[in-house]
Amino acid sequence: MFKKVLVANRGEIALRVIRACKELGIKTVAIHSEADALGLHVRAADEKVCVGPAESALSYRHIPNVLSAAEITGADAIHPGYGFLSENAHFAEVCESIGIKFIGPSSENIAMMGDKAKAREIVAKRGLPVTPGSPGELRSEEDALQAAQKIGFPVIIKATAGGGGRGMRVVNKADDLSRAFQAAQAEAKSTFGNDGVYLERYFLEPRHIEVQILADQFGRVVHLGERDCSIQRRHQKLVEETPSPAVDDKLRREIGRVAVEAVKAAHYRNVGTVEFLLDKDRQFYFMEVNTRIQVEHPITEMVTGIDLIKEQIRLAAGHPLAIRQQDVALTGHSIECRINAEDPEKFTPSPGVITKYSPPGGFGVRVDSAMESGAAVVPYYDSMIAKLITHGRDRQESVARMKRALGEFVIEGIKTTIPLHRRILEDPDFQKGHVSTTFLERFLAG
Amino acid sequence: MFKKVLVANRGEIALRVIRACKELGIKTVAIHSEADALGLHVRAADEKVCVGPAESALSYRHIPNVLSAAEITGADAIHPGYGFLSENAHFAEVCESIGIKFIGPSSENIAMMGDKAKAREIVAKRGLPVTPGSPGELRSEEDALQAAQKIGFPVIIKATAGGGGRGMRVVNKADDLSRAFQAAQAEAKSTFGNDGVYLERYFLEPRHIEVQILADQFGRVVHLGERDCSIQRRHQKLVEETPSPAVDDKLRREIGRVAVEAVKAAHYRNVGTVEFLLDKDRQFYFMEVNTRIQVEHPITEMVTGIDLIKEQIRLAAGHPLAIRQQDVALTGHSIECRINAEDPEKFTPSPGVITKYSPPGGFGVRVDSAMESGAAVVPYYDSMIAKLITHGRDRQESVARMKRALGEFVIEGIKTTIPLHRRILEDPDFQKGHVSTTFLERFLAG
Amino acid sequence: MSPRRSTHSKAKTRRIVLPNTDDAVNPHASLTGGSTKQIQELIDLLRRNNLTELEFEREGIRIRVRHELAARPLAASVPEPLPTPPQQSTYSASSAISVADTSAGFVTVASPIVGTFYRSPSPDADPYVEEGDSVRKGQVLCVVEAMKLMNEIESEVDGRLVRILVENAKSVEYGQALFLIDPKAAS
Amino acid sequence: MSPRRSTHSKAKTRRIVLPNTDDAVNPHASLTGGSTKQIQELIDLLRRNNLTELEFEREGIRIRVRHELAARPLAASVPEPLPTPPQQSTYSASSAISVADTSAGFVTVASPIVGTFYRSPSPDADPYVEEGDSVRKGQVLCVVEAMKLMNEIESEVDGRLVRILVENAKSVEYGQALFLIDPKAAS
Repeated sequence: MFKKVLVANRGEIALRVIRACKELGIKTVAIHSEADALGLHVRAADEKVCVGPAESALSYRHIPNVLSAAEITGADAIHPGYGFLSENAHFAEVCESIGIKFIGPSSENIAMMGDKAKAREIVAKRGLPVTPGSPGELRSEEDALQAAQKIGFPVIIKATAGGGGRGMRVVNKADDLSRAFQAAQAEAKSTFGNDGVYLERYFLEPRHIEVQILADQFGRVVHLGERDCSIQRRHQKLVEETPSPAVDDKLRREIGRVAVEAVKAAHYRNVGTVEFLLDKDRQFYFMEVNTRIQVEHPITEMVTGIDLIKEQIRLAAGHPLAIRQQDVALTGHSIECRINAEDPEKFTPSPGVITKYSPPGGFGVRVDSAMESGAAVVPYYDSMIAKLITHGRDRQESVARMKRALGEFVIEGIKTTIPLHRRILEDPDFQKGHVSTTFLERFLAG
Repeated sequence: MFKKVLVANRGEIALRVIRACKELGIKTVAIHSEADALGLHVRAADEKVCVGPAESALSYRHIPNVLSAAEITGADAIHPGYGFLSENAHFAEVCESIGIKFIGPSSENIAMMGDKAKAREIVAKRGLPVTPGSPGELRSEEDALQAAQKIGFPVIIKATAGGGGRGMRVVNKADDLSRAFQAAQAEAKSTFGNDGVYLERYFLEPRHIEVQILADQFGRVVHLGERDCSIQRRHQKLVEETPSPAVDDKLRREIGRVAVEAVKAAHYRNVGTVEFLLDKDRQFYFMEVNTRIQVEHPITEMVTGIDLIKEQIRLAAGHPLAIRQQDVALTGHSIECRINAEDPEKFTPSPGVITKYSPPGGFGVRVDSAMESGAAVVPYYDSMIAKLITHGRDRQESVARMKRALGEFVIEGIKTTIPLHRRILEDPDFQKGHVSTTFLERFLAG
Repeated sequence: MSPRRSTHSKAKTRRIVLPNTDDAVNPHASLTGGSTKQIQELIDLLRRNNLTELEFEREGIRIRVRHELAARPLAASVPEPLPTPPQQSTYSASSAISVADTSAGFVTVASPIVGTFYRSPSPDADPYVEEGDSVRKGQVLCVVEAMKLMNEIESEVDGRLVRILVENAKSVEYGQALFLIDPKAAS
Repeated sequence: MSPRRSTHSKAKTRRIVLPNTDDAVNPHASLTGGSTKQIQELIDLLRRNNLTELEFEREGIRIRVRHELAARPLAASVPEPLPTPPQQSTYSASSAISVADTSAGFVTVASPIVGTFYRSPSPDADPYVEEGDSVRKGQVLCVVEAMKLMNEIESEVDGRLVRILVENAKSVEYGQALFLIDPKAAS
């Protein structure tokens, strides 16, 4: 097992990793930018290194400084969290080359899955269901038109290096294709430095269903059930739950089997998430594999009892997977609300000092956050400041518990999305579990 | 189901009950003394009534004021929490007589189990194992001597109305009996207003094992496994865990069966706890039944997923027990540390204002507390200010998690037992699970 | 008792913390070497400038001025301690808790029990007292019904009934103010 | 590296060291008398600068000024969070971050990268500089090794090297102060 892990991240996920390391008896090194010198993750770690100014490109994403921090502290592994360097194949490769373990998949895994068009190809070749779309990256507008006409409009153009809704365009008819193609390429280029795009059939009101997988280096793969992340605003998830109200045992086995086959096809290892689109006819289609720990991993932990960060560390250390598929029992139901430092109506960021922070407690309530009274929400990074997670014996109980916990959560000094979450939880469609990726748009309009 | 529940308690247990009511959609009324007007439990409730000055005899334990508060707010049930009126048969009886549901067992149940000697008799008559002792209340010193000589020294004299170590005396030889008998009687009289005492064999280094039971009014009883509460200081529990390191599946089934039979023999209903003594030879003996929800109930909730307060409310509302014994699965391991506002070495109370309160969070961590930054720990009541509970896949994980969580817990402005808990968790005997009720005494001496 | 007072670290220097609220500081308290007038000036300074803290030390010539961000306008979210706890609360089922209201010199008659407040012995009867009436010590002012029992609440002073604070048939908490009596107006 | 920083202020504060106390308030004037006018001046100073705290001590010549982040009448604008922001930080692998230390008039040379600090180009070689040496702008002061690369750190000013703040072969963080240079002593 590792002796000392450097956590190349900040905020709640850095604290999450440090907590797991402490429980495993592993020493930790926090890195931080100058803006985060007083962060809770910095104080929680055994050692800390300032790696640059506030701008993440010069600190958290600055590979030489991050690796130097690992070198001077003698860390033998780096946990990248999510975001920042977590899906950077080059970073993973450099770590491998200098003998520091990257806690995640291999750089080849990351590179392969990072090319979304390529990943679809591999999965489709295995005979698994993939959203109808272009066979690979589109080379030209003509290519795009041909593919779109073959699968039928509407279609969606996506960046091959994409994520977070950037470089995406929905196209309803052939006339609009050319402009959308160029716009998507330009956005992909400016966001990811890579103008590769591909296209897929665009589904109306689909659900976003993802399956958590664990894979060891000996080829064993298990899945830990699905997460329903349909409640999104501009492709940013806001509320996640497991099990999905739309997935029954039979569908779960089926979609789980496909997820496991997909990662086996890619010789993938460590933790990962296979994303699917579930249409109204309960057909599901592979979309992509996320090669990092997900923000919403806690809800899977709540229903399985499995600490995903610890598993991730054990797998990276070369341990064989101790969990067998038949040992995975999903107990009860769990929801997560992402609390962002944003205006709950206009979604404008709301940085500032938290004058009072009082998290909810009691049975079935979990809070993952690096905030506290007096902490500053700095404007340089992601606006998510806390994840509120509840667990109950069934969906009704975990929803009731979430409402209760949202009512208790006090964050003063800045605006947060807590009021929005309270409203979502009161929504009749949400309560019935009738949601799709278009839910929030309609909800906010109505 | 009830429409409105008055919570006749304060602090964390009042908040615990209010949380459960909220999740069930039941309105709540908080009562409070003048010292608690700003308590979190008061703010969490829908309504509040001041019932008297700081002294609990004139407020929380003042039956007319508590019942008047229920009357003027139109509450249809009262939850007594633990302590205060929770084991007061007279109070339960008055509630019954005026048509307000007492959320707990019947007044007859409380009266019967409140007489510890009587309870032992009933259980012994059913052929269940009871600590060797006097057949009932001791009428005289001669009685006591006879009984002691029959079962052999050392013996322990206990108050029939007892609890919390009051009115107890250990006697090693016949010469000391007379004085101890009188002292125990006097202490029982002054503490409980009842000088009845009985005696039992005194075991060296026993474990305190208790079994949580649920019983409906249709005669169905289930048990939810045991709790090991051996780590006590002067009969006050400090650390509890489940499952007990000393109980295997076979013993659990056996002790669970005895617990169920014991409460069946007493026609007991609602939640209750059957306390046993487990000696070094793994023989167990019935001690008493606690007719209230216990402080340490959360660890049972963590391993069963069953919300005991909700079950208690449902049972009091007359619902049949929905849980069958075969549905009760114990998952993982859970520990609770009681955080008291006390000097961690001298155990002197440490009331005052909490200048900073920052509870731990993350996976497998639960905090039940009504404290917050700026809250006052008033000197009139129990010194327990928070219960820190962890859950893990196994004992090793929940212990590691507890250590991690204790390390995160920040309470400034007063002294707490957190440093003591940290030391206990580092103890090699504790880590091996080798503890008895004498553990803490030796630990503190060593 | 003030369960939620804003707290300050224990500095070695003597601090004069002047909260910016109306019930601030007894201006007659003697201060180390300073005169009341001077402290009043400091208070005024604090008030005028809407500060939350002003520290001043003489020997070491130390001044500290604070303006807290969250200086919430008067007790909106940070409640004041207790509504003046009864200073000499003698509990009894039939005698009221009387508290000297120092601000106006009135005596407050508070309910010693939880129950329902009635101004007259029965629905048809006249009220025991009206505002403006002279009252004598021991005179019944109202009843508070609790557990089906009518508890008569008596005045503990002679004086004039200035104000009836609770409406007829409303429920009252322990310690809730029922009447204001002006003892100076005793006839 | 110090494991576990124990200090933590409740809010991120921006400290301003006032360059000349005389510009602010002359403490010697009449504070002994407790004149409120002096204090009002301090308050005005606090206001004008939108600070939240201003502390002044005479014996130790100490001035403490606090500006808390959320102190916002200017809440709309984005807060400035950096504790000690390099005022002219031009990031580059081989040029130092220089910060004017106004308290003493020295320039601080800080590490622009994370790595290991070496005073000489190789173990056998002489140190680049010693305390007391005159240095010129562009002169190499040390190397910081990172990723097996030696990064030469140059002085950005002419002056005299007053103090070497890090021991040879110790690791340094981004922004860590390495040298103090007195630019006034430029030869």
